[in-house]
Amino acid sequence: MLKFEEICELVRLVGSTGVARVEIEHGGTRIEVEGRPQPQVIVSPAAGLDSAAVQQVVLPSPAAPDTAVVDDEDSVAGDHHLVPSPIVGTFYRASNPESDPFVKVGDEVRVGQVLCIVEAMKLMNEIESDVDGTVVKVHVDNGEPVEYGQPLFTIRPTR
Amino acid sequence: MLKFEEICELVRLVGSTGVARVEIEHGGTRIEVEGRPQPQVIVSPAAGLDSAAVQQVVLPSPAAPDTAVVDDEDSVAGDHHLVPSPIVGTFYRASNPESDPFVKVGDEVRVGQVLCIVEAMKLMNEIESDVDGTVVKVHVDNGEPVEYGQPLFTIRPTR
Amino acid sequence: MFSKVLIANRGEIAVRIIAACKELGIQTVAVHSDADRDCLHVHLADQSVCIGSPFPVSSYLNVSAVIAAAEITGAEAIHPGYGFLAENAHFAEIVRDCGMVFIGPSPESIRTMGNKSEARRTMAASDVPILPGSDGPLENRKVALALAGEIGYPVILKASSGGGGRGMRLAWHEGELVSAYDSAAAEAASAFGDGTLYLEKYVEKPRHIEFQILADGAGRVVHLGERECSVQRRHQKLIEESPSAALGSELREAMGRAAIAATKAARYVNAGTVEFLLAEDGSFSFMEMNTRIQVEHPVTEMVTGVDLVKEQIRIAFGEPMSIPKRRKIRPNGHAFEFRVNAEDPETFAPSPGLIEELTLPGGPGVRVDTHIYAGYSVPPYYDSLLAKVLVHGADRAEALIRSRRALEMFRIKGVKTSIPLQLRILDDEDFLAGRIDTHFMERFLG
Amino acid sequence: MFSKVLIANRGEIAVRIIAACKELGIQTVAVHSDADRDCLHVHLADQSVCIGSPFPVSSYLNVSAVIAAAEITGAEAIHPGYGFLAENAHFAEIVRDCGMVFIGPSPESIRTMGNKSEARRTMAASDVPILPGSDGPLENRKVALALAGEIGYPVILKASSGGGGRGMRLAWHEGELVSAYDSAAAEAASAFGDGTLYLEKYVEKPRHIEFQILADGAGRVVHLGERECSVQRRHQKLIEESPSAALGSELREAMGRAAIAATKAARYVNAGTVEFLLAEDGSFSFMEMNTRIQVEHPVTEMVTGVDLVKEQIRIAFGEPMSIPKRRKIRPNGHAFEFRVNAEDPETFAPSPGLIEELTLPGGPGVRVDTHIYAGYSVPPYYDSLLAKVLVHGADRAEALIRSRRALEMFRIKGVKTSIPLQLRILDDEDFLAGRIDTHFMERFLG
Repeated sequence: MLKFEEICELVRLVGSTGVARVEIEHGGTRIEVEGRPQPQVIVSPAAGLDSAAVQQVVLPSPAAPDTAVVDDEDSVAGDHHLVPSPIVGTFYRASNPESDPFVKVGDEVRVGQVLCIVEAMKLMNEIESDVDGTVVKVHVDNGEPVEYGQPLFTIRPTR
Repeated sequence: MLKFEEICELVRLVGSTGVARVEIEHGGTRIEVEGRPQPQVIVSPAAGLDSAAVQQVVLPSPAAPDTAVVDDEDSVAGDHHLVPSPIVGTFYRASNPESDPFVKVGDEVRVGQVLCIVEAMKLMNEIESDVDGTVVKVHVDNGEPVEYGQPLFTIRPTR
Repeated sequence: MFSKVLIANRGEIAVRIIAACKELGIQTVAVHSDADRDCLHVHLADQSVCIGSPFPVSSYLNVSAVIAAAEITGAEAIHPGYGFLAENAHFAEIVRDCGMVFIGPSPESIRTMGNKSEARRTMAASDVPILPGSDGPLENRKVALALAGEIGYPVILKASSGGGGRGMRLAWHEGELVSAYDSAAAEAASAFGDGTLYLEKYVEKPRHIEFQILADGAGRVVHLGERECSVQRRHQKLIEESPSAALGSELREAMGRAAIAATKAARYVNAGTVEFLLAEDGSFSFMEMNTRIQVEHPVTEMVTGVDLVKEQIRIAFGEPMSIPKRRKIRPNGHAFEFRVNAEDPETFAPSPGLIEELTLPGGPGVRVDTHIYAGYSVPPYYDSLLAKVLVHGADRAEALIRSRRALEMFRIKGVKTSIPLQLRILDDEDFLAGRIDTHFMERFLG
Repeated sequence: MFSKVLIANRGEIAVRIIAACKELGIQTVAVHSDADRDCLHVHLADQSVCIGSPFPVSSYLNVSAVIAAAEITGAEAIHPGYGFLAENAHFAEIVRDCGMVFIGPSPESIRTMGNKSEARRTMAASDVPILPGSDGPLENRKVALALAGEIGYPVILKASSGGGGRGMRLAWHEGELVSAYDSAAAEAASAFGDGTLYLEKYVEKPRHIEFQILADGAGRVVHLGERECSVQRRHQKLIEESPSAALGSELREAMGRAAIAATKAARYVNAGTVEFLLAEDGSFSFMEMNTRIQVEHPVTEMVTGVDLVKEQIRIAFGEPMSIPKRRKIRPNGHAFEFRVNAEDPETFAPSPGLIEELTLPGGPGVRVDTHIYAGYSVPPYYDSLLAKVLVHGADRAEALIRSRRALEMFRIKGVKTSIPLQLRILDDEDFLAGRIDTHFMERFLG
């Protein structure tokens, strides 16, 4: 029967070709690999569209590492709001080591309230909330470096 | 039983041709590959699209050249039989320039009957029919070079 | 040696710098915009930091984001590549002020050479031949007219802080100069925030010849021969080669001496390029100095065997250049560079998009520097350079033949490229004979 | 020059030969099996002919199909590459009989050098040093025992028509030789259809050093220096380099003279390789001559600048080699070749499959010869060579550092490759110091 690597290869193949299902039965062994329903894709190309562009939509390529997929479950839940870092720097939860954090999980925050500081080039940049709501998660530890766009807080907005 | 590479090729073929289902059963082995209905793609022109997001959906795998798609309509019709050239060489319809062709369109042929000659290295190789039937097409002109596997004749087999 | 270097760039030059760092045992930090997460330099570097949105001003031109990225990753030095922040003296200064090393010349050298009229004055004071013209910025139109009358028409007005043709005007007689002056000043003011102009004698059919120089902290300055860059369209180079068909050994030596003198006059340390205009009569004059590594640097690497980016890093670290003192650098064979741009070869319209298929040429004498791969999407935000095809041959004839076959073996689907245009240039009799000047492309396309 | 050449091969060498033909202005015909329709050589050639089913015996080894393909396309010459029909004297003869040119030596030279014991005899008669051993095929076991007693143990039995280790037996004393003789003869008979054996003194820690030679129809024979090929596993070379760390200029000259003598003794014309065993004491002896272009030929191209495949074609056409008569060929710098195979780096199991992603290294001193691309499926029918990574540096130290970064920048997904193994070898102290012999890999893997 198939070797493990071959089964893996099969799984990859099904994942990448958009095939719906593969079933192999041989000498008492049965292997079934089922693809995932294709999402309906809406693509808005910036420029003139041609048939090649339509074709592009069909297959996820093995070449496309899915780094753009948001890997944090909080961000996909509809009623959660993510505060990303607008700059590169070092994340601080308080204005100085002796102070309390600006906010902690469970705190109510209002638009414009300072959530944290991101230091870059010795400048302390205060990051403010852009919604009213409750802090449900702090994504970064105090003193850690953050990238542009990196999630800092998850806030559940007030309805 | 098919070899693993052959199964993979099958999966790719199903994925790339849009065929709905292939099932092979032979000596206790069963292989089933199911394609999927082509996704509906809605494309609407608008600017400002996040390019990373497009990338996920995009990509026709450069990996799937569709050479395996049969490009000759005669060969797909169920009741037509294709006689390919078993060797590389030059195609001759008659045994010498003065003679009549071995066969012409409309002729009835029987298994083992000589259809043509393919000359390679000064050797005249007689190509025989492997079915009983009627010649419906001659694919190559007299004196033309032919490749291995190139279609020579289409024969409609006798029922 | 540095233990970690941040590369403040993207594309093929970021990949090229990573290669040099790897050979020197240096850890690398890539920075990238939101649009460049899948760029090869991000995959190849040891660390990466997203520094901003796709627009260059928010990411690759964002000084504080780049500095912050270096700080949070503990990089000791920053290599700016070319373009973006490479010739920004202010950035070089901040890097230094933050206790890091800028891999390039000093902010002072960048500033001196960045101001074209100041550069002219510095060169004149060091006996580097310059075109007849103004000693510094022109005070007004009247001064310009008097000077033009003295040196004779045609003359050309250029922006003191300029580049890329903006603020530039050609005048064949006094009437044209009168009308050109104000519009040039206005264009310069709006493009560079500096409306001052300088004036030079106009050379009619010049070649663009540049000399690669290396200068280290120990005061040693060498040149590594010339690059012929006359094949350009709207000041964008398309094909470069070394050596130039126009230079005999005497002229090469004279120009090389001038390049070294120019470098010394600017108290320049690191790799740099001195550009000259070479007139039909064999006279040459200083045009400007590029204070960075250039796109076409591999042409020189192909004929000298010197790894220029490694030399840049060594020199920035304070080491002497690695070229043996007694070694006379002589070009070995002949090299061409073809810039493969994502653009329509007829209309020159940019052609971003998905690279669906790609095979690169290999075989003897061929080097390809690139960041693209099958499955990569060329974003519309940045310049259109996809790859540089470098070709080396025993002589110009072999290099030309090899160039053709290398470009023919470069297979790409999904975007249009400049390759068909370059293949047509390789059929041009004047190009094949080396009869080129900076107007070659106008004639060729005309 | 020929106007059209058929390439009777596939993979990277077919692509390499197409490059050479393009540079010589020759039209190319690719042949391919049913499984290779999407191979790069098919895309790059001017014409292509499908010659049979995926199994080599029906396609690439199918003499009449190859000849017929040449006939129907009007090719004037056939380049066999390496492997397949490259050292088949019968094929070379048929090509000649059909009025075409075989790009390689004469059938007679192939035959002489293909029969290993006859080659030994030819060399001995021309004062090329050979190992003590039999003058030709051994008549029987008794003769073998007598001879071994004379020259001293250890001795090695080899198949007259052999290669690749089959029919080969090592004997450390008389008892072993007695038992080895019959099994070696049987293995040789079944593998090569020729059960005759010859016997040689066994060298314990030899290096495999080979000399590249070129010989033209005008009687000129030159050598282009050596390649060190000791890093091999089961007679499969993994890494080659030039120059060898073991050769001083005196030894190089002596071995080069012997290689030229061997070539002349075989009345050999075209490119070829003379293989020597180099013992620890610096003595060397002729092992065999490869009558074809070799996989590792680019190593020599990197250090000499000579395009060996173009020379092959020129010589086959009847032109003299293009190397200037007075030019002394001296290696410039140092080069390595890494054979990137589709195989598990631990178990060496073949790893065919779809190449999902691919980026190749560029930058200074790196050349990649390959036929693969993202989207290509490596078929299971042929050898596992995916690509050759060639690296050049000013000296061995730079070439070693550059090798590491080139292999690190070679990114491939979908198949396993030998790169992780080669990166580990680049960490080995003995390898780094050049202390290698043909048992290196056994020790390394042991």
